[in-house]
Amino acid sequence: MPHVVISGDISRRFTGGEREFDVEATTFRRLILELDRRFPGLGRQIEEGMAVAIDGEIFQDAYAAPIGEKSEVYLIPRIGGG
Amino acid sequence: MSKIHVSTVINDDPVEYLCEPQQSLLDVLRDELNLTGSKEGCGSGDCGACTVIVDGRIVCSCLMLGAEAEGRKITTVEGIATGDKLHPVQQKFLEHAALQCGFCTPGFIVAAKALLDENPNPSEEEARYWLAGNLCRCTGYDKIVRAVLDAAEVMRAEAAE
Amino acid sequence: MSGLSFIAPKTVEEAVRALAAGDGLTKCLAGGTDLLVQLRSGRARPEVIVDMKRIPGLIGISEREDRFIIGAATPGAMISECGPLCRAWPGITEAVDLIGSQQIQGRASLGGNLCNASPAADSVPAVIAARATCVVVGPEGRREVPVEAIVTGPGQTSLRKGELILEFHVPKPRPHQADAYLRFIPRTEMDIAVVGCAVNVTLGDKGVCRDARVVLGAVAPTAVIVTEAAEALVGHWLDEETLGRLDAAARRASKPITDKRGTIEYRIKVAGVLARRAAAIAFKRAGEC
Amino acid sequence: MTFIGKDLKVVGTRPIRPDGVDKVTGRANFGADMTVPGMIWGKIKRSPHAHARILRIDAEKALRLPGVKAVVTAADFPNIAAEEAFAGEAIMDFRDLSRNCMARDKALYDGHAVAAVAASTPAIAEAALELIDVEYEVLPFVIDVEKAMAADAPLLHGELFTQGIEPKPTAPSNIAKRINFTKGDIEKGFREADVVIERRYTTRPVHQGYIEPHACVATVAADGQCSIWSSSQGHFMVRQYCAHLLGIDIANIRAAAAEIGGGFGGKTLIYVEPVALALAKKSGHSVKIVMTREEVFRGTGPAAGSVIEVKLGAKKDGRLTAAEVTLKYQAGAFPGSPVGPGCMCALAMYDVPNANVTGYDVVCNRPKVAAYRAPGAPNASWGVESCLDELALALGLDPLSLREKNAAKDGVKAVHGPTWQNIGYAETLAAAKAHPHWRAPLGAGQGRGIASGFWFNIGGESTASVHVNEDGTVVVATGSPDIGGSRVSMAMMVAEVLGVAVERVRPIVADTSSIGYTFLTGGSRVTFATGMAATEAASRVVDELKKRAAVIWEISPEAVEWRDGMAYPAGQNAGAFEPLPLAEIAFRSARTGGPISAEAAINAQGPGAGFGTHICDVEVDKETGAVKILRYTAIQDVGRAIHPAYVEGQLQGGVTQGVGWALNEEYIYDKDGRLENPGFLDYRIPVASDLPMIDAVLVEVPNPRHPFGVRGVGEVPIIPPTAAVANAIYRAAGVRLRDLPMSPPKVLAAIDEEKG
Repeated sequence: MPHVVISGDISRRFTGGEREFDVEATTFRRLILELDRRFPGLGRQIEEGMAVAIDGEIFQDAYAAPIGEKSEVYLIPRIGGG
Repeated sequence: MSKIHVSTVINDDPVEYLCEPQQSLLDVLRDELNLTGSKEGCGSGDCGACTVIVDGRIVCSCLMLGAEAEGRKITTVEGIATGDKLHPVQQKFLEHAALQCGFCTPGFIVAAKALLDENPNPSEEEARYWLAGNLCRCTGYDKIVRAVLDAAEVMRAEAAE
Repeated sequence: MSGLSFIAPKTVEEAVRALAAGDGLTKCLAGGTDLLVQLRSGRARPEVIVDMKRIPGLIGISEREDRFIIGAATPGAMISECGPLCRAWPGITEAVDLIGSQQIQGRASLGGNLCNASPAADSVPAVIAARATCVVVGPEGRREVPVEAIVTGPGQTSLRKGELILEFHVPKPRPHQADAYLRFIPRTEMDIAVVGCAVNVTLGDKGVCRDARVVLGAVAPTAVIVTEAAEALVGHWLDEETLGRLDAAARRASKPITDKRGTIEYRIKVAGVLARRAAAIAFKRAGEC
Repeated sequence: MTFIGKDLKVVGTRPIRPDGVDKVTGRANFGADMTVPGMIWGKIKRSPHAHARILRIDAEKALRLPGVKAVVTAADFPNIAAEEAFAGEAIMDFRDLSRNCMARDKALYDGHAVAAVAASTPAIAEAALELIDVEYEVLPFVIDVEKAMAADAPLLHGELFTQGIEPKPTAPSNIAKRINFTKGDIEKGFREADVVIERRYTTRPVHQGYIEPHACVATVAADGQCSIWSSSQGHFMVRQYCAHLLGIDIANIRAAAAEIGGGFGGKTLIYVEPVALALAKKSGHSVKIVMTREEVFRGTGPAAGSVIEVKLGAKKDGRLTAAEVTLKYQAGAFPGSPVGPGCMCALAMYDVPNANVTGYDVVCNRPKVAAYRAPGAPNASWGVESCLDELALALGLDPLSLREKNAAKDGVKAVHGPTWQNIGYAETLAAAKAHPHWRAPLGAGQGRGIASGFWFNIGGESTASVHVNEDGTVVVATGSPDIGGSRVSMAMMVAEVLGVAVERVRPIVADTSSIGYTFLTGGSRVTFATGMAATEAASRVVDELKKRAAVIWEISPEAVEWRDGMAYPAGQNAGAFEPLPLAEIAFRSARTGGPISAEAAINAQGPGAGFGTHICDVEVDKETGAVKILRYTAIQDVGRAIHPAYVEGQLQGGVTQGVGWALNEEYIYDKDGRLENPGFLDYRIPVASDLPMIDAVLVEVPNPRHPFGVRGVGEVPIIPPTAAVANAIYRAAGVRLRDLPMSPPKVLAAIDEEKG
């Protein structure tokens, strides 16, 4: 089962401080839905404020990004740029 | 307040216009004559984007009144190329990728042309100091200086022919 | 929109009449490199702008046996191109050349630089150091005054209503007389002087200084003639001890302010440094001519 | 589809940009160059106070001035409720954006827009501004970031409670957010260290300094259809934000991209566009607004000023054991400094087993910060890269070796979590070590510094369409404003895929009604993401060309190959046909199925991290504190340079901005919180004579996500210069500068203090 870590502590208000989860998901969309089920409101926070790093590669707004059984998944603040 | 009538020569064409006393030459070029190649980056003579040649010398057109142009001979960036033949400075700016956004470019082209008219073989340092009144925020000046020095070489070769 | 009017007189008399007429603010326009900035920012709101540049003699440099005569509206680029002047007073021509960019040089003039009355004007210390005078004309006639008598404070001059500066008279150097001007700016170009220093010396036998004038800019409300600094030089070679006394005198004469361009402490230190460096150049030049 | 490792004909060459001639002859149309019939001029009135309640705005006198057509204030804009959306580098709140464009209730900084007027000439509009009477109640203000964090600081927003603190605070604060990243056991890490260095570094706000002031022309028709011409980094952004701020349907706004005279992040927001729209709606005229330079400095940008506290622990051999970083960033008048990316970039370049990074986003009475090249990263790296140099000196190690020893590599876990993949940091260090600059002799009073930088780069949404014309020439249209030559890169990638000469491909930037949504030009994304879309669209065109050839030859499309701009039968079984050039297929397109074109609309992922290492030599005048840059080498992993000259230009330009930040650029405020240097005279960006040539060294570690291996390149180069210069100054003059800018008075004071 993929291991998911919320990097940084900005989402604490949704998770009560919990930062690491095992989530049954094969896509980023499924992962968001699953986390939002556990922590209502976290889904929107992730969608609007976060990017996901799956095995070191950063995805933004990518529901279909595939997540493997042993994937390392980090939720990090979104990145923009100049 | 009535407007001032001015007769002048711009890019070899006789031009007449009416301007208000406080209007800068840059305002007149851009807003009255639709010569928008000269740019306003600062309005205070610090950026050089509005550089034009007046009676053989480069000036910031934002620091000259439109009314002062009476009887002068003015060259703007629109008058640097000859027909469809680019001036060597323009050609070298393109070849050296000496522009990114291109906003400061007209001022640099005019200033560099004036430099090479006066000094056909400038050193890098001379070129840098001559162009110090033209700000570029994109390129770091490297390719601009190279383009100007390369254009000088081309012009020297052309002159020798 | 504005109640502004613009005139470009062809004679001195016409210019004087225009400047003297009316109650509102009238402004002389030479190169315009300060005036147009002030117009645009609203800092200056004149009723009349009088363009000086079509008056005969206002632009150009002529040479008499004992002096150079520089039209008050002569652009810097023309001054830099004047070979005899550059050879005679490299400090003056270098100081003029330091005013702004090449574009500014196409317009900016000695008259404008002086009458704008900025404490940091680059050309002013150098012309004062050369003991130059200016010819002022006005409704009451013509007078010749030392350059240092014109500026009385930041933005303030001793010119009376209707007066304008016609020309600058710069005496030619005596044998072994030479000058230098240095300024400090944060960048290599385009800044206003944080400190400026002109040194003008005449050397006698074996390189001993016979006469000197040291003028600092940007360290007081007006350019300052530092008598004590000149005294530190006269009667001496330029050795370490002399340089030390010069440095100290320049520092003591500096009464700067702290502003966005420099602090009091910094300006005082740099005034001493520039005095030393400019003196070294002026002595070297004087020894060679 | 990948071209990585293939022999390429166009990519990697240096053709002349197709928009170049217009730019060297003055024909290119920038924001302020547009004129439309019946157009009038808008001007914005700005607060002279750093913090003031707006009690009353009386425009009656202004409206009576002949020629004045309309005045607008916040009352003319919908009062938007708080709503977060992603924009630029940070989460942005449309309520804040609306209030930044036009102050409502309170003016929050010197230069904050409070009203606007439109009149028949610029001079009348200017005069009318003075006739608008605004009554203020002046309030206490705070600009300094740490003073703004203090418990007794004047509050900008009564409703702002610090996020990221549990339990939720009960009192409002200027601290909008606290964020924290941890890795390992920080206390254990410092216990294991042989040497610990703890330092504090500071920066002042700096402006992006684009030479073109913001400008736009807006038109509102009687039926509500609007058009906007403006200079921005994203015309889709302009459309989206204006629609939101003014309550207009997106379909009713057509936004066109003017040529843009620089942005560097500062044009990822709107300032004048919604004001021009409101004036246009109210007056019934098209309205042009062009900012003055003073307005640009007082009312737009800048980047955050900051405090960076760094504590590093290392073993004697240089191996880092622990790092603790605290970042305090000014957000300006509304929350949203780039402290988040700052926190993630601070230690990203290093393999640190134990780390703790904390960031604070702090509001203060300055313009709301805008993105600026690698937002947040230069501040953090100024601290960390300087402190690493101090650590190297304490350990007696070469600063390059210290970096090599600790460099992040594939498989290393970053402090912010993810495990690095396909990164080229070590390659930039190796290139630095091998570069002749690193070993070149130095003279007396000279010193050499080194520093590195990291930026994420981004991907995102892009649309590109490729049309084959009847004569075989090609048009590629995208939605990305071209800020530095991206059009030529688009043409090159399309030409490469189609196998035609780049001169046969014309790239254009299409308006918002002519191409699909495209996120703004920023985050070093255009050549990566829009390039990916253009490549994809071109590939689809190739598929179509093969189909058309198959129709002509009466064979299966699978039996057609595309090479060098021509269709070939794939092997002998396909049949014996003369190759069909693109132009021939184009000429016959009507008979083979109609026009040939394809569009690709994508959300590009996997932008590829960017790393760079810079070497800088300086000479210090010990009597004046003046620092001269003698030599500069910028080395960067660029993935794959499509047009190497423009990639080099990004490096050279970034370095120069970084040098400006290092030596002279800063916002200077007076005692009343007013900006004292809103012009290029005293906001001192580098001029041509300040710099030597800048050697740009392109290291190419391909990004496997991109068909050509592209990584974003525009942002990394602004990160290393501040520390590279400081580290060089230390070696030239023996003094360590920790407060930017390292202007002559500060350098001289440090030298004199050192002398004692």
